Amino acid sequence: MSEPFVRVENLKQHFPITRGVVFSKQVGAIKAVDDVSFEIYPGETLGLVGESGCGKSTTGRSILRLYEPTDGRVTIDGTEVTALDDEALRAFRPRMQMVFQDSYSSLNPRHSVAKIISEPLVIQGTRDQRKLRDRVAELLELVGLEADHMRRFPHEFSGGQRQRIGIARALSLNPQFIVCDEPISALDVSIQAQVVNLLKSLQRELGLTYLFIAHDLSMVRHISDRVAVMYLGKLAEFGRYDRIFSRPLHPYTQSLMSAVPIPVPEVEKKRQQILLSGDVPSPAKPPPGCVFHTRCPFAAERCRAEVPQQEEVEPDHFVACHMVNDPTVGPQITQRAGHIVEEVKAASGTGPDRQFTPARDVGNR
Amino acid sequence: MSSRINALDPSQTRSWLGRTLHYLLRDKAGAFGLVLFLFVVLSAVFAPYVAPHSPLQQDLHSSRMPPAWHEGGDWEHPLGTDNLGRDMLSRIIYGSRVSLTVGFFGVLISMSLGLVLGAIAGYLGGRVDAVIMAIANLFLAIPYLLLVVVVAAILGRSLINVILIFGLTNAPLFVRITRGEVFRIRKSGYVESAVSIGAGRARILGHHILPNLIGPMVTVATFEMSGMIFYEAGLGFLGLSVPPGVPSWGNMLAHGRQYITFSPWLAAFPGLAIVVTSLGMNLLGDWLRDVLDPKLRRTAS
Amino acid sequence: MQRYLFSRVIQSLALILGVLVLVFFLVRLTGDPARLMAPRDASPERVEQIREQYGFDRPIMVQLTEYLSHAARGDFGTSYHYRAPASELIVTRLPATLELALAALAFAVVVAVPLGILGGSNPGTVMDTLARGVGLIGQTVPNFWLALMLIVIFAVDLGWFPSFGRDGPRSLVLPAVALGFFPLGQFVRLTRSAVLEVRSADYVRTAYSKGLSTRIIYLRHIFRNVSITLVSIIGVQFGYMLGGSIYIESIFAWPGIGRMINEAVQNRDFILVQGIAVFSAGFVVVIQLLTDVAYALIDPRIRYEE
Amino acid sequence: MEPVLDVRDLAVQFETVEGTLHAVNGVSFRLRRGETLGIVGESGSGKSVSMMSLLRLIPEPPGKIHRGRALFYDAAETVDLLSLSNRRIGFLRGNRIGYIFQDPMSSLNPLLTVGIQIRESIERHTRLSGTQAKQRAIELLELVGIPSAAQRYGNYPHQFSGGMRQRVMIAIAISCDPAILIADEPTTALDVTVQAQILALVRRLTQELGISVIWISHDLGVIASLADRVLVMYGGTVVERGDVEELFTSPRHPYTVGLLGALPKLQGGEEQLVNIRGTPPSLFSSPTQCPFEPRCPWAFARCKTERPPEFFAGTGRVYLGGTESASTTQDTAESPEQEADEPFVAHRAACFHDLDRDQERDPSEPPAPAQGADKAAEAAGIGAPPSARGSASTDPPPAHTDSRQPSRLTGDRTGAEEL
Repeated sequence: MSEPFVRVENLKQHFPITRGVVFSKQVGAIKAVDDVSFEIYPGETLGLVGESGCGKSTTGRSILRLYEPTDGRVTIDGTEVTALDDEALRAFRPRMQMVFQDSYSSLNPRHSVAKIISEPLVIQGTRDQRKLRDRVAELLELVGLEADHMRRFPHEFSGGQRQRIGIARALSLNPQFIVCDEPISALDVSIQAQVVNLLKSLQRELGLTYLFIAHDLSMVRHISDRVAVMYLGKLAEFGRYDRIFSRPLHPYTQSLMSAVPIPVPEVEKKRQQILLSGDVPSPAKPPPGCVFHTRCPFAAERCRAEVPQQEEVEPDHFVACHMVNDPTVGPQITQRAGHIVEEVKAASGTGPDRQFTPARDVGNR
Repeated sequence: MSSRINALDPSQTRSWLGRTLHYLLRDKAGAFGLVLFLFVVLSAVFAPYVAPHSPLQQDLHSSRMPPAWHEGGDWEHPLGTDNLGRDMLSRIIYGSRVSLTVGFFGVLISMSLGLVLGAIAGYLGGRVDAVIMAIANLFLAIPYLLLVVVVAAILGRSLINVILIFGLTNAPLFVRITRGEVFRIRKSGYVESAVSIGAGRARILGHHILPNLIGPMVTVATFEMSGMIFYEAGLGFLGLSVPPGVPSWGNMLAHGRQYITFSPWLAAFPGLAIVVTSLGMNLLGDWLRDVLDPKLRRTAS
Repeated sequence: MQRYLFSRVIQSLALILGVLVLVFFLVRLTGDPARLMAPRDASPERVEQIREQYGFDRPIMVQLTEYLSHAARGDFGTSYHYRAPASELIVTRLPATLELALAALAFAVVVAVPLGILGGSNPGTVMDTLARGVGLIGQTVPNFWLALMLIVIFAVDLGWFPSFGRDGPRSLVLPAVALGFFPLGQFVRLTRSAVLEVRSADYVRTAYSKGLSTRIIYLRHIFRNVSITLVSIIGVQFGYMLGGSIYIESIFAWPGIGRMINEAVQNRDFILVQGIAVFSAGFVVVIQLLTDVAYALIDPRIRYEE
Repeated sequence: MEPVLDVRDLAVQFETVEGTLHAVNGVSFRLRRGETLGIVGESGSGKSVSMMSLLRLIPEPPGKIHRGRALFYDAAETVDLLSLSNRRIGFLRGNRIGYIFQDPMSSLNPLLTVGIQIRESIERHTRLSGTQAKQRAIELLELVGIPSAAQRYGNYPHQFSGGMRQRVMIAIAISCDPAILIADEPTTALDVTVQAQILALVRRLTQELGISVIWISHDLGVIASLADRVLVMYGGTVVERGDVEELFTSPRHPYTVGLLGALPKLQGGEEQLVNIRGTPPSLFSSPTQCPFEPRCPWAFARCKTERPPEFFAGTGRVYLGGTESASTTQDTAESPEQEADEPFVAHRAACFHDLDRDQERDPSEPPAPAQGADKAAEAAGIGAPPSARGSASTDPPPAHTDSRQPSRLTGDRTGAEEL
């Protein structure tokens, strides 16, 4: 395989908790991202999945240095992003872009679509009005909108259309790497598919590399080449999507996969879900050792004391769990993985008997 | 095609200004406020053409004449005369010049100060923010009217001083509001996305933060201008505003107070002028708040 | 809760200290406090005498330290005009002002809260229009003018109430109404908008879905949440009334602090002005602290702050 | 089985500054005792509004229940929920019909302890004394799985996590042993592992207590896991209904088909997700056509001029193992009275397509103008519905041949042949 395009090493993002009356002092830290490492290869999609508060969005922002990482190293296409000074960082920004979750707030309500999409170009030095207009028109058509939409304002569009505008803006500088921060979670199901298909076809056409952040495991499976499962600021499991989905080994990944309802009633009603007990601990006071041990049925003494490291259990499949290779508990975990996958696979033989004509264009014309 | 455009916007007007006007015409109270406000402003600007007499012209033969519709009144002096026989209507029209000047420049000064300091505090945060806000909060801790009276007594009576007093004492309020808004906008998605495309500080301030400050600033400015007109009259009433010879609503009120038992109109009309001006600006301000506050409008739609 | 209270008390003390310093420099704004305090036609010798008498000729830091150390002991200097300690004068005048302010506050709350609630819970009705109208008028009528008009109508024409002086409950009515009118408008507006907001809150919908009666929903769910808004602005309004009392007490010859400020300003008695300013600010800060405590008592989210 | 709720032709409108919003447009359905009815739809489909208007929880004005009836067959009497007095509907709310809302973070009063908020419902509807009500509230907290319930009784909502708050909401909703529980997307705001906990809880509770449930969701997976029957809503109307297994395997309405195809699968292959192009409909005009027509790849002329009634579709299996008798009927079930006589769970879809498929093939019929020029080619071939396959020889072969296609579904449907 080629060299990784994006390399994240020991990334930490801690937000200080301050308290004080007149002068504030730091009394603790929210460990939103705590020692996370992974790579993304050129042209592929890494799906970063986890529940709310697990630090997945923060990871995306730290990689792009929208937050200043507390520690760690991020390298994109050979450039160490974390080492760039302000000026160099601004010059580098065109190569890494972001599509935001909330398309309503991420577009300035006072600006026309033309201004929004051309702003990156203007910042990077294009002044020729005609060139700008042509580029905006081209981008709008690329994302399935019409060129004359450029005179309108964000509030005149629906959620899915606004998300397309956000994508057009991200694309305007021909970036190679895009962080998609839950770009579809605020959209209706039928619109989600439009946006995901658009992202996929753009990736094919333009050779983009994606970090796709989501909480929807099925969507991550659908779009990703590799998957990283995050829990409480740490990576639980990481690897090629088919490896993870055919053999989820981290107990957290297992419970996540088991909890996703499958839209096939016969299967879903017979499923025996793994129910996690309790709630996610606060990231301000993460448990010692393995952060998942408070909710893990396999937790042993070691898990309470020692932080598990990523281990390669098979090629391209890493798990951070002490118990996976434990001689007694390990087989139980593997067996449970098999059971979960079997249940899910039972659904693959069935499906709706009708087919809906897939729209062939990326847009919605 | 049109079916794909969000149906929530009924106006179909594209520009921001067009939408704003559309909303103004739909709100009768706001439009009425605008009319009242324009009425006062125009009469102040064109005072020499509108006023029937000179505001300083004395006529001791017809002193303290009641309004025209009262017994002993005369349409020569529609609102009557004061104890020196000066025409009340003309003095009120000229008096609006003082009020509006104080209101306008007072707001201009305090808003400029507030914008600069508030933007610095909100954008830089940290220690600078702490110092600026500590000072602003000190000023805000002293009851406002008391502060104004004390400062006015110290500085002495002149139009410039009055403007300065309001401009300076009101600045902390603008600082606080600006800072809060800048803080909010700085955390907003569109500023974050501007950072992500490589926008520098100047661009973010100039293209994203300041334009989005206009709405709240204009709204607050309207209310504060109305407040300053109020308080200027109050200072005049205590004899602390513009020099006694200048026709101003506050001076007229202070003057009329001495004759309150026998010639109540001397105090009533300048006060009514204040009420009308203030009403217009408050209606306008309410309307502006409804239209310019994106948070409110989003929930309404 | 204790940590919250503690931090608020510390903040308040810091604020009062800051106000002391601020007022100290305000009086020296023109550069020569002695000239400021001397009568307009005073001879240069007289000004020089005042300068020495009050120690204005000493280095400013020495003056400040002395002023602060005196203030810490409750000594705000001796009034030039009354020839009595400023703090003593303030304390004698305080009851009258408190009486007036509380009466005004009571008037404002008693009229405004029911009106705001009725308006907010029946939007679009006559009641609502009335509430909005009162709210608007409260904001647009200057209290000094209102005071004069009240005197003309109710004291001069009708003769129902005395036009000046502090002489029994009847004499309190007109000043209290005049002073309370602006807060009244504010309270109506705030109550109305708070009711409007709270009644469409999700938890009120939940309360309806439980089948609770409208009366209980209003009493237990809506009012309690509306009261948070009200409590938090009473402190602000108190500060306003201390300022507003300058006019009202002067007009009605009410023997309180407000009238004393006016007199002190007219007499150029800046030692007294300085004392009153600090005292009023301290008073407002304390009221603010009390409302914050009340706020915390109503709202468990603050009480149980982690 | 007897019905517990019978909703007929419900229509709800909102007066807004922009005009009348037709939020719900003639919705009829029936809930049987002990069953769980799932309602699926996207935002703006009218699912929440129709359920809230059953308990008259929509704000009036601007909302208005325009027409319809909602017969509630309670143990003692039958009442029309929509015409009850305020006092009597107040008696039913929280007592006979419980309601759970979507956002647990804002649905509890932040200033009152959860104990009081559970108790006030009990005290309103029962004669339990103060201590008994408290006892009952603690029992309920235990029942919904809140650990150390007695201590948590005195806690405030902000001291609970989202999942725990939703448990409290459930405790409130079932506090008086209701006959019906309406759950309005109660797990949408929650994480998937917490959602699994809540789903398991509700499944257990409703079985134990024998409550009939209406469960609203936009998540087809959730509906698949809970519901016995499903209503699919779009643009304020029911576009398809049926037994859950049948509806998921043999969807008839293009919208349902599209929705199922738009979902990524945890198990499936590499197929592209189905694009339902366009955006949800504006509800400002009262529809005189099929609401899905502008987005439908199978739409033809008639879809623009007429609103399709609900036709029987699919195999016509009768719920609970009844006879397969309904399949020969091509009744449109226009009147509610007629509906009452029909087998309970006939699968129905409000779509002309299966009936008028021959018309679609008519070359003289111009393609719907909204769909552009390339649509004609598309309409000619790709995506021909399976019911058409093999029955009409003039049909071009479908572009997607799905090997998983269960053969039992083709040809079963006889209504179309009779046309």
